[in-house]
Amino acid sequence: MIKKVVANATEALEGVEDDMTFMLGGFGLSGIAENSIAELVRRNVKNVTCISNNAGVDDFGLGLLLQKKQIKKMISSYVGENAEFERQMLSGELEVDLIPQGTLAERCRAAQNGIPAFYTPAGYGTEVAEGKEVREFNGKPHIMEHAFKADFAFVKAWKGDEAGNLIFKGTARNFNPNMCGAAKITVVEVEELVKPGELDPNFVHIPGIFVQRIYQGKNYEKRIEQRTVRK
Amino acid sequence: MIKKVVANATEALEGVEDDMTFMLGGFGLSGIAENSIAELVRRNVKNVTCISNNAGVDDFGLGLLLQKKQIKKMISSYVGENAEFERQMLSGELEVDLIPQGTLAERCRAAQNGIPAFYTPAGYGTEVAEGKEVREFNGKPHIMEHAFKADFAFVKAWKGDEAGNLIFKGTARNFNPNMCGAAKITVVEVEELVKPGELDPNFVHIPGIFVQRIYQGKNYEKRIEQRTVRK
Amino acid sequence: MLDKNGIAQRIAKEVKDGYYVNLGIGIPTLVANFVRDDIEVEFQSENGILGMGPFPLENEVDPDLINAGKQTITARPGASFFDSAMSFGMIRGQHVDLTILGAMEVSQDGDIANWKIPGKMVKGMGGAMDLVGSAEHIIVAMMHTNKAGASKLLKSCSLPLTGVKCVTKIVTNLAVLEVANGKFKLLERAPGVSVEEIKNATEGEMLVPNDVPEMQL
Amino acid sequence: MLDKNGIAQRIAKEVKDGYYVNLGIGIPTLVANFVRDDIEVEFQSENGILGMGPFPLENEVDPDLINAGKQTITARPGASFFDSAMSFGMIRGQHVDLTILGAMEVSQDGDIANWKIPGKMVKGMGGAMDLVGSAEHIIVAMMHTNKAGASKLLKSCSLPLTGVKCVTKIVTNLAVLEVANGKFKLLERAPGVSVEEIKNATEGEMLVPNDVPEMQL
Repeated sequence: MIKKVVANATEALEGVEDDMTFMLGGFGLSGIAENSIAELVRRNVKNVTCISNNAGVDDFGLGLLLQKKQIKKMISSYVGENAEFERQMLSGELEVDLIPQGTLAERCRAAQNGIPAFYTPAGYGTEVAEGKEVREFNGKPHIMEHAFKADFAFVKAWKGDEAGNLIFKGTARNFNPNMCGAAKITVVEVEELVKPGELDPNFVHIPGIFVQRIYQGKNYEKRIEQRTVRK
Repeated sequence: MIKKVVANATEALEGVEDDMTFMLGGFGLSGIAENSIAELVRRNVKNVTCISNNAGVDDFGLGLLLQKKQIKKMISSYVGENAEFERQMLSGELEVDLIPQGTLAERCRAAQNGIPAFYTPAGYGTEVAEGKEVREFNGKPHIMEHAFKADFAFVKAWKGDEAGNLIFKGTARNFNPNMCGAAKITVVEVEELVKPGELDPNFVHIPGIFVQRIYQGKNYEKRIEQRTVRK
Repeated sequence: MLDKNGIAQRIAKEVKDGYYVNLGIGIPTLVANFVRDDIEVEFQSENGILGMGPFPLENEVDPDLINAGKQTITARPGASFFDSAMSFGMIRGQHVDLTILGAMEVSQDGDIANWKIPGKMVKGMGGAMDLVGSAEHIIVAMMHTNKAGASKLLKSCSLPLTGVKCVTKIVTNLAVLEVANGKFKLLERAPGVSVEEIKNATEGEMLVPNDVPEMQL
Repeated sequence: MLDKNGIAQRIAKEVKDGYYVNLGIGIPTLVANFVRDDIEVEFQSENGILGMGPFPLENEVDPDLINAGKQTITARPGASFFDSAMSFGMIRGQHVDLTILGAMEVSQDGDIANWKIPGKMVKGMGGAMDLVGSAEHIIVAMMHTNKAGASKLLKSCSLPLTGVKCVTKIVTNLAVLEVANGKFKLLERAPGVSVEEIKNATEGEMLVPNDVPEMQL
């Protein structure tokens, strides 16, 4: 089995540098790569571009990098829970590229699968379509979107084995599987790292071929944004 | 839970007509919709177009429809195990569109996911690219391919629940998941039909939303093409 | 005049047996509470669940199980989880039957704006552009006028668009309207609301049939 | 001169530690038997398995577990199954490190033909066009000449192409050659085979270094 296991976040982020482009899994604070994000803060890499559906909250997730002004540009679909984000964006300190959520997911998936470009109806007739090729299919206008290019993908899975095979849990899955193999190097942190053969090959969500480095994460906070309960 | 269960293949194929286009899952004889194919033979629908990676063997799988001259056109990637197929093709009785296997899979997946067209490097510079748009991405030529359009998809899964959720087994998975929801009506036969709640929602391969009709298949032969063993 | 729950209750009547439904954040989320018990409906949340159930009991709360509004939820029997690419495949591929979402503005052509106020507020479009760009049946749930009293049903939207010519129906605190041939067609009045009041609150062109029934909840 | 197993044995030396490898039908399939035990290699079969193991024991045979040649196989610990779209995502996305496949013809530009003889034989390209269209490292395994004795290493292919300018290396019963600047560069001779014999069996332009070592198996 091909060696992918690294000891910790520090080893996993070897080679991370200023000015790079990162992909980060997660929807809101669910399924985010908590350990890798903490290591990005610790390394204090600057001027980075982050492809992530959300931007965390003020004091958690990608909000931690925003606080330290490490991020040059965000490529996201929804950033509504973060006051510091809004301040940096409106003041012009932060470049922001807002794109439809499905387009974001599909551009990751395209990068993973070697599809350089595809057509989608999402965003036609809006700001999102500006400067993009429009083409009609089945009598309906579509816009051309490109696969993302990124240096690192930071992914959080539930379980993984030493061959890099991954299983995600519930809605913490979200963008994580689509980002595996979509960057030059995919770094995965898992809640539970097991031996090859312990995961049923029929129920692996992401095969190890899409993963370059895997490590056992620790101290997961898994913060809940909207705790809603019924009686 | 939305009603999708039908009693048998006859009920499941309600609405199937001459001149329609079908998608059929399976790789070789593995994971083919044995019951639905038998019903297509019984109904004797004529002049149909079949999108299927292979064309079965002379006396099994799609070979059964070929024998009865029910097929007007095949869209496949590999048809090398079928003498009757080769005869009909070389004599001009059968139209054949041979396309790369990955392009076939991706055109199904595109139809399922509402992507009307995408670019792939597969087939550039070959017969496959004739008449298609060529465009360079990252310095490399790609050709534009379109989503398939089909009337029915005939899929075989291992287990399914009454909500249409599906689980496939081993390499019998192949094209089956990619064809679910890629045609107007997706008909699935399963080896084991269970109640909703019996499949772990985290390990469903295809959510029920992609499935219109589901039934319990019977008498699976699961013929093996190349029985290879070690001592 | 309806409150938010009333709007949700009226929209719930549009939900048919066998529908897969995507509910946006805000009023749309409330619709689930009013769907009839005797029909089968599945709710999709675009962050990756089909078969969404009610909020969890205190001891069922799971941070790995939330909806698109980041609220903790439960999964019904027959539910499934999936990644974001597949989730938007369901939406883009028109497998979702009905989309209900909020709006800041709707135009008489069916354009919708709900993601940005230039220079002031930019939350992002989330999945809204994918939803309105693909769905065949889109209902907007919103107040008829904004906090300043200005109409949200306009000749043309002033804010950056989320989608063009896509809204099919609008349910507000005052009325039910349909987008038809470049006009708002008035279908129903909210209880106790007159046609005149609706006219006054609607900036866009409105088609008013002779008889406009009061809505039944 | 090598037999089919000899060709496979020589190609196995090209397989490096940590590689994901796709093996075509025929001679390439034999390569798995010769890969060193002390390196870690995973075999992908494009019908939907990564971590393919050896043929099954008689009592392990499972019709739901086959390779791209439709042969019954086994799965190694750490294996995974997936659908065809994902399988070709691995290939198209260049996650597979090495592709080994057979050919009917190869040109000195690296073009390959292996799927069709017009009017005579049409088996189809299967996954070959995806593989050669995307892989960065493609080794062709074939006999140097066809059954009629004609060279299969040509100035330009006469049969319909599978891919253009994609083959990086060729291992035949006579030699190991590299495609370099529009020529076949002779790298190694098969045991007991002279440069002259290789020249005679090669129709395309061949670059012959002063010293061409005999291959080590």
